[in-house]
Amino acid sequence: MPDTHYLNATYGYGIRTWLLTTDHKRIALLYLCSVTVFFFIGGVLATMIRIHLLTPGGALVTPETYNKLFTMHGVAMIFFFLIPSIPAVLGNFLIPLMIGAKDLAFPKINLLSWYIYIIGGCFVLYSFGTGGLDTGWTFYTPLSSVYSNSAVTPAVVGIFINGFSSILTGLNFIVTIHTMRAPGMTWFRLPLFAWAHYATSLVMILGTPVIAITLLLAGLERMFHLGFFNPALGGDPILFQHLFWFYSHPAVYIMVLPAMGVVSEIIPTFARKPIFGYSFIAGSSIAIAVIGFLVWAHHMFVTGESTYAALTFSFLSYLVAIPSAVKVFNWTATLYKGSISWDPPMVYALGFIGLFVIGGLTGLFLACLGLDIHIHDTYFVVAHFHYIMVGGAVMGYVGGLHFWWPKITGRLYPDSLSRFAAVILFVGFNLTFFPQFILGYLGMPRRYHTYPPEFQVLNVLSTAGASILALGYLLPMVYLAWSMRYGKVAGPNPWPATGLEWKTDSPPPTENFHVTPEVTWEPYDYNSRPDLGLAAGKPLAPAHGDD
Amino acid sequence: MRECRVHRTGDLFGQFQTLEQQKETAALGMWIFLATEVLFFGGMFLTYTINRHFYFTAFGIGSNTLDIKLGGFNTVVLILSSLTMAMAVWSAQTGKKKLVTGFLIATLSLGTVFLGVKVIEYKQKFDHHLIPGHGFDMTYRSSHPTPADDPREIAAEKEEVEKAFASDLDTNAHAQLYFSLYFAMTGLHALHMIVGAGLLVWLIKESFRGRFSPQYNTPVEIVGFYWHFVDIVWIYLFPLLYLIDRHR
Amino acid sequence: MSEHIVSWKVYLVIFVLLMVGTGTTVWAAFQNFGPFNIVIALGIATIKATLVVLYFMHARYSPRRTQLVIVCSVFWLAIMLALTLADYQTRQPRESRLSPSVVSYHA
Amino acid sequence: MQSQLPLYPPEASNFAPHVDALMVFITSVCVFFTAGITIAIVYFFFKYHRKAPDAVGIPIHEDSRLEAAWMIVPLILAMAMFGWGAVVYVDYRHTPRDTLDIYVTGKQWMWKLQQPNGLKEINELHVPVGRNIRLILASEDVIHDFFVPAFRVKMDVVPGHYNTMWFRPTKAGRYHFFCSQYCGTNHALMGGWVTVMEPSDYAAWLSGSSGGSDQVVAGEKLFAEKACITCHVPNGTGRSPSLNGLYGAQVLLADGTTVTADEAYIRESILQPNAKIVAGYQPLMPTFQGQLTEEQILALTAYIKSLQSQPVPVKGSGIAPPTGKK
Ligand code: HEA
Ligand code: HEA
Ligand code: HEC
Ligand code: CUA
Ligand SMILES: [Cu+2]
Repeated sequence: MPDTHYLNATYGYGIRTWLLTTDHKRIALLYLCSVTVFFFIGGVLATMIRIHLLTPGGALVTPETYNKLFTMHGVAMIFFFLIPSIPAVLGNFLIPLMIGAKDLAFPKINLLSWYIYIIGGCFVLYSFGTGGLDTGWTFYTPLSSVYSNSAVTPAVVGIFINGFSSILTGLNFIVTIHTMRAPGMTWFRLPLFAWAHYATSLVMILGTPVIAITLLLAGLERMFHLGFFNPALGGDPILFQHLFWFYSHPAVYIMVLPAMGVVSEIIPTFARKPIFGYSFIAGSSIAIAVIGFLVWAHHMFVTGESTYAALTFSFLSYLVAIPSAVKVFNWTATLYKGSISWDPPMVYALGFIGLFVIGGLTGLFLACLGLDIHIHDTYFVVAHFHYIMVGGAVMGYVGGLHFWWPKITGRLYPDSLSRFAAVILFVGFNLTFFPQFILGYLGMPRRYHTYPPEFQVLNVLSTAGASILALGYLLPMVYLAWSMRYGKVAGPNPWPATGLEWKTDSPPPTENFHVTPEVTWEPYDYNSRPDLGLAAGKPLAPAHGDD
Repeated sequence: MRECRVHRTGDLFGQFQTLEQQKETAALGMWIFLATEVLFFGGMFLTYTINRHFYFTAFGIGSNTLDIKLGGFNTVVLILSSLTMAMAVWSAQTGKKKLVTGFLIATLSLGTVFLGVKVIEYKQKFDHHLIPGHGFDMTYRSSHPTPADDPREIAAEKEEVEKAFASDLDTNAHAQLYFSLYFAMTGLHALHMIVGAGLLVWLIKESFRGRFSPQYNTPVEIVGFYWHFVDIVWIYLFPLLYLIDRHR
Repeated sequence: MSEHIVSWKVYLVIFVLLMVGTGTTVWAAFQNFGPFNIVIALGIATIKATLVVLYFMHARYSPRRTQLVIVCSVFWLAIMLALTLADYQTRQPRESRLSPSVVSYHA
Repeated sequence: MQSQLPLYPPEASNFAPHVDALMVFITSVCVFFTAGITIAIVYFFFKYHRKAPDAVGIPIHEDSRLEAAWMIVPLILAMAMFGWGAVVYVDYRHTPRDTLDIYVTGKQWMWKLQQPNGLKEINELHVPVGRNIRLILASEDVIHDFFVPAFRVKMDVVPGHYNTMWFRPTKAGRYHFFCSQYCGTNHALMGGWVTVMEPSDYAAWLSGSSGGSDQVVAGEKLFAEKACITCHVPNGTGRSPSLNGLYGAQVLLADGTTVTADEAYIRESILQPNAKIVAGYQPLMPTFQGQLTEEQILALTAYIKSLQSQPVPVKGSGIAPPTGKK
């Protein structure tokens, strides 16, 4: 390990040096701790949901409490865990390193956005603690603005505030990627992780303000008995849904694009060859971000929206599937003629592909007008989004943590244990959520605290899977924490990988690089990198071979 | 130099290589922030548009209670403040340090005038029971005229309100919707003005110290961007809120 | 990139144009143009806003990417408005509360 | 015959076979891709497993033909899904003419359903096999959703306006229906049973179960009570249009457009009379928003619809302006 690095340099470890730091790497760690807290809260709530659903009558809690469980689970997981997870932790840590900058463009704003996140989080926790929240994470009016008796107002305020954290993070990333690249780091030499974050940031800055204003209006409506979305006073509840989903659909790409970025880094590293179709993967990130803004009303097919609108939105939803398909195929093709190892990050990445494909493909069922009428608001939807968000995005996040853990902490974690954890996660996950597809098609509506007895078998299976899944999350938490002290020292580039972030110490110094790096190689190009100490690939086949 | 990286040398922050890079970055940051603001206000404009189409009459009578003179005056004040702000940037760019301070103070004063007038307008609405909530009463003003009111105006308003009620018994609720939007939109706008005023105070302080020069004037310029944006929002708010259905 | 300094005379001209625009808006509001009142009001507002952006905010002399940011923000706003309004406009009769008859009655 | 662990609910309406066929189609496409990708990954994984610790792969960068292929093939398949789904959807939205109309009102947390003859049921619905059934949905408070898995139909019940949906039951039996839009504490309890009966049984059931005031009679009473009758006299006055034969007719509006007078139009005419003005009339009618409950509006609507059967009076004495009905 280097003697001085960002963790111990300058100020040492004191708590004030953390709370006042403007170092993107330290801020990333602040985020790491805080999103983990929310993941834990959300996870405990999920566990209670699953235990409750063991019996048709509900095994654990009252109906009110059950409704609060899934609402708070959704809010904690979406707004306070998954949306900030990869961007604010890994993105924050890595983007300046990857592009060869000393920091983000606006370090103070970066710190500010963490504080905003914490303040928003406190409001939401306050609402959880004082009466809870029972509106569903979608806050549909007039239920949320008039009828609910729970602590909606502080929750809405909290999410409103938190929105600005997301906006500022996105702003920082975009500006940084535009203006802070090291010499030689042209746009098409950017790592795909950076491209993915650029696309994510686009969604953050153009979508988040809309959810902020929407929740503000809904909150005002609740506080002052106004009528923006309340039909009793002339407002229109469907308008709320339009505004809500204008953000919340693109937001699903905030969650999954960064995970795709992680996978696009891991795959070429462990296949030791350039990623196949670099420019298509980069371009598809942008395409997803842009087209993703045009599909929001596919959540509203049965609200009575106009048939023409429904047709349009269904059509566009199918278009947005194409860039995702491009990514999946390119990742797969990258493996071809690689030199593949199965280091833990790779296992996570392959798990991501498998689960994301199932999740994404089931999105096609939902985007299908004739079919969505039947499966809308059933467990089919629940299974769809958990496949993408938990199987996809969370898997990507955990995989990314494993990939960059040596960079972040300077240490390695136990090899086979972590591979084992990945497999446990994969199996537990499928057992939890696959039965829910069947449940949904059979007609079990979501957000039900009690259900007809014929659905019990599948629910029990799902609960059983959830307990395996919980173990799968517990393991990494334990051994990653353990490794911080006892892990093997990693060295600057343990895998070895080609990115700029691996050209500096692990953990990196406060100023990231001792000398400003200059980029002279193409991304993921193992063959022109003698510095990695690998056998330069003998050109066995023509570079553009399609054999 | 190994420990501390985000130190600044003069006006240059540590994460940047050159002043030029720093300036471009700051400007881009502000522009992107303004892009988010467009969408932020946009959500409210959408709510406004749809409700206005549903309840055109009620929005009309609501709008007609606004004082077009005060609104117009404020529009002029705000545009004038945009001019002085632009001039402050120009003075900084051309190195006229005294003028910078002067123009900044002028901008701040005009902004304060705007907010003052807004307070007067809000006060009027309060007196006329036009604050959304339980006491909201669209007929209040025409049925409780004060000696200060122009009787012809009151009569006209009364007729108009009665006509609206005859066609839509829920006029009160729908006019309240107008005022909810009025207060939400102008309130949010005013909040932006207050933030802008705070930024101006800081700029004035700095400019008294002679900080701004042709080489270094980024803060003036990007606060200027923000100020102009707030002006643009008002350029839309004025016709949308004050000028519905004025002809009749 | 050498910075472009806009002359104070340009600022004055723009200011005058903005004032004229404001006057026209108020004047037009008192005329009966039927459904075009709103079009005129928003049209003038848009011209005014464009002037402010181009000159007061120097967008005309800014780097391309700044202009891209502006275009994007307006474009995204347009997406939001257009697709949502499209739903309202094409609803089945029951939901066409937005129908032009509401407007034309007042015209 | 459903096995112990069924994969799909009973198919009991005209839509069910179409939806299930669609499901099979999309599932097969998706299984194909999932399997293909999985097999490719597993195969590559073992075939190209790292041979030596310092071995690197063979650089292959890009192939535009391949990229094009795997954009176009999924696109075609996706368009097939879209197209087929759209066809089914249009069927859902295109209500046939000869429907049996049932009024459904949702409120936290129960369903009130009303047969055409006024018979009221709570959380129970009886319908005959083979008839086209139309549900007219209204909510008294928050958004609900009427969902019958066995029929593959679902529609939100939104306060402030009507939604409608239709289906044709094809198999007698008793099927669950659910509220499928989260609506507060007892959302999960807001369900019941649809009983599909042979038409003769249905008729017997209808006549057998007396009780429940007649919808049309109630509407007629309201029509007088709420003073509608003062303006809307059967022959039409010069100032207000007659409502006879209104239902289903094309109404010419003051702005030159026409609308079909369906439930939603009637409802809107009562609640927002000025939204659409009948050509030749002044906007004199007051709104009744806030003065009528949803049930009363349903009753009034039923009454106005019943005026259908009466002979349409001859209009156009020369005094009355054009009626606007074509
Ligand atoms: C990270 C989150 C995430 C992501 C990425 C997605 C991605 C997609 N989602 Fe999902 N979705 C959610 C999270 C997400 N979703 C959530 C949270 C909800 C519920 C919200 C609520 O109500 O609470 C939801 C709900 C939801 C609905 C509404 C369902 C309903 O309520 O009735 C729909 C409908 O169209 C939909 C569609 C899609 C589509 C088409 C994609 C596409 O982007 C998927 C594209 C990916 C692929 C297609 C796979 C890869 C491609 C191939 C392997 C090649 C083969 C491809 C073809 C043949 C085309 N989603
Ligand atoms: C990022 C988003 C995210 C994530 C990660 C999860 C994770 C999980 N979710 Fe959730 N979920 C949502 C987002 C998410 N969910 C959303 C948006 C909804 C909709 C809400 C709404 O309808 O409004 C929802 C709804 C939802 C439902 C439907 C409720 C209903 O409609 O009635 C269910 C039911 O099974 C469920 C289950 C789970 C499970 C078992 C996990 C598991 O993956 C969680 C596993 C994690 C842990 C268990 C914590 C870590 C483990 C440990 C620290 C070990 C020690 C702990 C224990 C032993 C308990 N979720
Ligand atoms: C003050 C007189 C008045 C009263 C009372 C009145 N209406 Fe009307 N109604 C009118 C007029 C005038 C019109 C035509 C103008 C319009 O479309 O608004 C009309 C139109 C209608 C229409 C549309 C008719 C068409 O031909 O398209 C319906 C339906 C209707 N009224 C129902 C009712 C009901 C139900 C009530 C009582 C609850 C009622 N009205 C009370 C004056 C009245
Ligand atoms: Cu009613 Cu859910
Ligand atoms: Cu979506």
